[in-house]
Amino acid sequence: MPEVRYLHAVNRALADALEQDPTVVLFGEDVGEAGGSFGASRGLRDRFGEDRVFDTPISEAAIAGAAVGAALSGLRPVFEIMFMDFTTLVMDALVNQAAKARFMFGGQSSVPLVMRTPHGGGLGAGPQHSQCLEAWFAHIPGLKVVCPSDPASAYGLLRAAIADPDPVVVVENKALYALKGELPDAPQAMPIGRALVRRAGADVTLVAYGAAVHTCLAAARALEADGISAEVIDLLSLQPWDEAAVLASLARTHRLVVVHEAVEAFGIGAEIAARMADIGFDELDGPIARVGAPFMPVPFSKALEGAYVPSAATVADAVRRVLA
Amino acid sequence: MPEVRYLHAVNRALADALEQDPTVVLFGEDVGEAGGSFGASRGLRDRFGEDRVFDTPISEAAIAGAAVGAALSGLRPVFEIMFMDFTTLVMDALVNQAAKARFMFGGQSSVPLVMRTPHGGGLGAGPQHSQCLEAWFAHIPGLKVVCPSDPASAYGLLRAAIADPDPVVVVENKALYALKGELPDAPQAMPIGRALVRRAGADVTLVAYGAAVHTCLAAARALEADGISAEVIDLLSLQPWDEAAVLASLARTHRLVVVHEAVEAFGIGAEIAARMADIGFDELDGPIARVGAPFMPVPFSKALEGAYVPSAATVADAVRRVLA
Amino acid sequence: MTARPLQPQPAPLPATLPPDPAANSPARLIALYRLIVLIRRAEERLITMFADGEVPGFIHLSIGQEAVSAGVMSALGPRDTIASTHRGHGHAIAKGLPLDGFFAELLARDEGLCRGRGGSMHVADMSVGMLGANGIVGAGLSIALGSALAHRRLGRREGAVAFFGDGALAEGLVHECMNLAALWRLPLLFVCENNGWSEFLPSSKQIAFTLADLAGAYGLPHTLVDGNDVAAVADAAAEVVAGVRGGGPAVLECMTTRVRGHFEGDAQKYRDAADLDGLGARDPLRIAEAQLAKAGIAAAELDEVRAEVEARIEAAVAAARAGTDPDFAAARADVYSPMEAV
Amino acid sequence: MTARPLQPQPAPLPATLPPDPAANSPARLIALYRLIVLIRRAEERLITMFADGEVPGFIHLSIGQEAVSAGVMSALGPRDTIASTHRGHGHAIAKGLPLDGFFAELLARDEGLCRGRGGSMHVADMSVGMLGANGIVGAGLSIALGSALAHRRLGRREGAVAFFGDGALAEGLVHECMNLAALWRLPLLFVCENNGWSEFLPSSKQIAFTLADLAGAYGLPHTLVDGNDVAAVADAAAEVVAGVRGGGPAVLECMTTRVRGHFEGDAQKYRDAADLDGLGARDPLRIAEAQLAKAGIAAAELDEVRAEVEARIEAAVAAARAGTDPDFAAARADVYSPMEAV
Ligand SMILES: Cc1ncc(C[n+]2csc(CCOP(=O)(O)OP(=O)(O)O)c2C)c(N)n1
Ligand SMILES: Cc1ncc(C[n+]2csc(CCOP(=O)(O)OP(=O)(O)O)c2C)c(N)n1
Ligand SMILES: [Mg+2]
Ligand SMILES: [Mg+2]
Repeated sequence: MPEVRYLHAVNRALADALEQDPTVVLFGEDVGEAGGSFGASRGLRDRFGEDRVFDTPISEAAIAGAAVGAALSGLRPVFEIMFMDFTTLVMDALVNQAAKARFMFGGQSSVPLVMRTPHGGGLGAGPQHSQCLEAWFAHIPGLKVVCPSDPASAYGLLRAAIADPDPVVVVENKALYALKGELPDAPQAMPIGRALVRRAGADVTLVAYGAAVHTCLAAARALEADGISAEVIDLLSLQPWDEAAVLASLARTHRLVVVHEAVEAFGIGAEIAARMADIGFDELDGPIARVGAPFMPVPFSKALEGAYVPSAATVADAVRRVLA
Repeated sequence: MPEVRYLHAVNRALADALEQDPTVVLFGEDVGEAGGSFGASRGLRDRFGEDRVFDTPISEAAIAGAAVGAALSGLRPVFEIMFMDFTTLVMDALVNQAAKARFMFGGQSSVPLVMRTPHGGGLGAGPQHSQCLEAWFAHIPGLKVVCPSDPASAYGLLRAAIADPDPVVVVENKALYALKGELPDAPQAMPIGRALVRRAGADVTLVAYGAAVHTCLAAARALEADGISAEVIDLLSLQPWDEAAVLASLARTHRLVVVHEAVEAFGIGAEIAARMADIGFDELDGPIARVGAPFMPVPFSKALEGAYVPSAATVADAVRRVLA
Repeated sequence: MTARPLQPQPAPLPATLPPDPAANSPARLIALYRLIVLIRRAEERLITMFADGEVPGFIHLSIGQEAVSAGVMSALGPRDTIASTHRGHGHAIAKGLPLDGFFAELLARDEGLCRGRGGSMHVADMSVGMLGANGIVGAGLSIALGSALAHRRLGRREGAVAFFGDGALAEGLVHECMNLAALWRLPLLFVCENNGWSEFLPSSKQIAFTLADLAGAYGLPHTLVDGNDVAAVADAAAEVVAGVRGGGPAVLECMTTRVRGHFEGDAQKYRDAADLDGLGARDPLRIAEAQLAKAGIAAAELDEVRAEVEARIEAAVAAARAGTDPDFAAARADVYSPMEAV
Repeated sequence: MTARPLQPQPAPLPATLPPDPAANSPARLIALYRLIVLIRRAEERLITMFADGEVPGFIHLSIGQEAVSAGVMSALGPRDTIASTHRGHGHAIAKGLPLDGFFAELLARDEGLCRGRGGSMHVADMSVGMLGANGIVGAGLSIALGSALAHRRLGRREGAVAFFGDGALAEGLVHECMNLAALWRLPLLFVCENNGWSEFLPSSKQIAFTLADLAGAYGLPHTLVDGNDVAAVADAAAEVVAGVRGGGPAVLECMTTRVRGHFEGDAQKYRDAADLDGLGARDPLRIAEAQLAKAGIAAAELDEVRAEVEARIEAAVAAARAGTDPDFAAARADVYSPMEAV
């Protein structure tokens, strides 16, 4: 299987969706002519034309609101919000309109839109260009949220998101854009809501998503040297998330650590941990640990940011603590 | 002590703050002449003048952004967002500006602003006028979040919020506005971050905030008939929240149920439960249950809404389950 | 993976108004009159039912503003789309959604257009291109913008209409949407119902510009019309809608009157008596009746219209009352579309 | 409970420019020239340091736009407040914040104005009324609006200035803030730096209106000035700022040129050679130098200015380089103010 970069897989998914479904349109700031600020839509305007792939002014609220209206009127809009930090400007369209339309109109219509947006730190981009805000969206009934961790899932989940009849937020960790991985020649959509065991293990379950999956894999390798066998579960979907897969793993390992780059407090991990402290309680042989960013804005300085983003060492420490 | 309504306590807190601190200003849609959509600022424009208490156009983003600039320039702005559902429009000002300014400017300046906003259902107000979105704000480093449950805390926490040097979101459950309770003649601010034991009990700890505190008290009374003694903790502050108080109670009862009106999934309760599944694990004799709204928008019909908002019966059932 | 475009279906029923190219013909005038009477009487029915505690939640009535809904919608077909506001009963009825489903929704019945989940502020009917009332001031503008974009991209000749109030003019979305509509030359009509009020405050205390000037800045043609004269609104709408379909966005500002409170139950103590008293002369029904009389329509014919309207409303109310409560499990299961194989 | 108003302190240093009522005196021209040279050389220094990997993160340079910063700030005092943008180095330096702290911040040092936590996009100095660069396009407008409100309410005679680009004109906040400023007659100056670009696209592809027309809709006086002619900007600013302090908000649009890429590292392949080549003639330094020559200022005097600037910059760079990494625990502890008894 050929190796491609994460960003290329995103690009390919967009291209394939545009190719196969004439109602798909792609828009956002510098998405057309420039091919996207990170290059996700490179070449697509030239290939599919300005009617299907186009630039917008800096009007995030209207972009997202227009996606809702377009989705209600026969298109499948895919729009990009350049940094997840800027989703602060689209909350009304996403939360009060897109998420609720199907329910509050009595099931008359779905809202098949996709918002793609990159999150995450590590690039020295500072407090307003690095946040991981996916927990906001996961809290909203009517939205789906996915967060791919490698090229194959970047492709598969984006295709699934675009095909999905309901609004889906696709969160991509920008530090992963250059990551290489296999992508089949004829890649397929991946089901939303299903997790993958990225590494089997017997002593502890590490649950993560996005870039933190790689942190967990590194931690698992380090722990192996200590004779600790860690299972790594990649959630891939955050809303809905694969409760059964996490529970099944917990039933094997009896220890749980949940890891993400987002701020720990009130983050995605809180729900995973809380749920397992309920339905998985009888399986637990130790406390549930969470590893996330500390409760502070993402700092600019590399020295600070390096200590800010959860590391394999922190994950390993947490594992040792819950096994103690 | 005289009995007053919750709404009156809010009004009194605003009046006292305006009286005692000349830098406090109050604004929002229909906050001035009309005295607020729910009446929270009734009489204040006449008493303190249009320079201190004033109306704004329907420009939520600018209102919140102006509060940030005003707070950075010597005022203590208190603004009202008429329904918490409309806070979708102020996220950038709150999250990217107010919350981060102190940190990202190296501690040069705090941002002493207060956003008051009512949440909650039960009034048939439908999917866009009933949401409880406090978990969003609690996830953001730099913000504080409080949610008073009765007139005394409505007064005390609002005074504390206005006096606080950092941005505070004050969430009021609109179904409580008519609730009566005692307020001393010379009421005081209540410390942010401290919970109160509203009812002592031995068998199970119920943690709640806002309107759900009353649901828990009702459930506790019902459980008493079954010989179950429930302790009810009123969080009052959600960010920071009183971890020590919850842990201390858990150490007495060894069972935990977390209750709120917000959607259960990824709600405030997830953090409480997750934290206790970690630091309180050794105290737990049973699973941690959460009771919150189901994963759906707030429905309009009373028949649906009645089943939507968590009830004392649901709480009691959850208690029986964790005690089983 | 199959593409499953969700296109509003053509309405099964004829549009509310007979196509009538002869402007201001008596038949057209009667049809318009029928529509404003229908809206008026439907809302008056709601007033009594609300007072009786039969209508839950908040309702915002458009009494005094009916001519805007009737007039604008007379220029639209069932596949043209509209995005409405919190004060959307008139838009909904004029766009031709079934009265039964409308009343059933307001009474929170399972038979309601939204199965009792949305109520007054969320009435919608995709089958007639009514993309929903909206509880968020201004939100409809961007929804209509997106709908216009879809019309254009899917090669449809239809247009989209965004309704909004004068108070909504303060929202940033107005600016973003007007710029985008102008930039992309979308088939989008902005209809401002200028009733002078934004909740409890005159909008003049909130808006420092005229819509004419603002529209002018984007190069959007702006038409000002007496929003209480249904024939005038219909004429203006016919003209601007034709232009919009041709590809040029436009603004139609309708000067109108809010007769009732901001919501039912609002006693309007903030409004002076003279203002309220003056509304009678501006009543869209009175204005239309005078025109009909002038056009030689017999009073008996209008009596017939009113009787017919009355009967329709009573039937709808009766049906709504006979409706059932929505089922919680069904609602709970309908947050997302049924899962399909990807 | 004690009131603890957080007022920007008066600057300990004199403002960057000597008060000089005699417009276009040689001394004033030299002072303005010194400032644009300072901004230019500081940013040129950053270019090389960035290329060497010494400056982390993203930096957006204002080379070609220095005259806007210098000219506008020449009309302000240290207690006037400004809200800046992602392209804010010029604003910051012209507002008079210490060069050492500036460079230290860009190098992510604990000695930086923001203790290395913010970087280029968040440079701020409350002590000189610089309320922060901003990573969110448009956000500064509402911050300046609020600051103007505070000036007014606290009885100060100062004004506030919001800087923003032509691309930012598409944000809804522009509309909300202009309406509010006009409505409340706030001492607020809107300064648009129109460099023709919004990232990688000409803003003409994004903006369907002129700022003159938009400002006109709100009744805000609009002044258009050559933003590359520092004396012209200074003159225009002096006039409009006086009006703003008197209580009337206003708009100053500065036509200017973005010479470098959107951010450092952007090769500007989307820009044609002629466009880039044409920039030389529009260089604010060249324009100022011609004016200085015409005013009879000897070349040697300008050499001196440049040498002085060079020395200041080298000192600041050296100090920044000698700085220390910020401490994580200190940063972590500084998310909230120290707790005080309530
Ligand atoms: C975003 C938002 N802000 C505030 C409100 C509360 N609100 C409902 S209607 C209204 C006034 C709207 O005035 P206008 O647009 O003129 O419409 P009218 O009520 O006059 O029909 C306000 C402030 C809301 N629903 N949504
Ligand atoms: C809300 C928001 N949207 C998008 C961006 C990304 N972005 C940064 S600068 C910029 C272009 C701004 O153009 P303009 O306002 O003209 O300023 P200039 O870069 O030309 O100085 C964009 C789109 C952002 N930082 N914030
Ligand atoms: Mg109005
Ligand atoms: Mg620009």
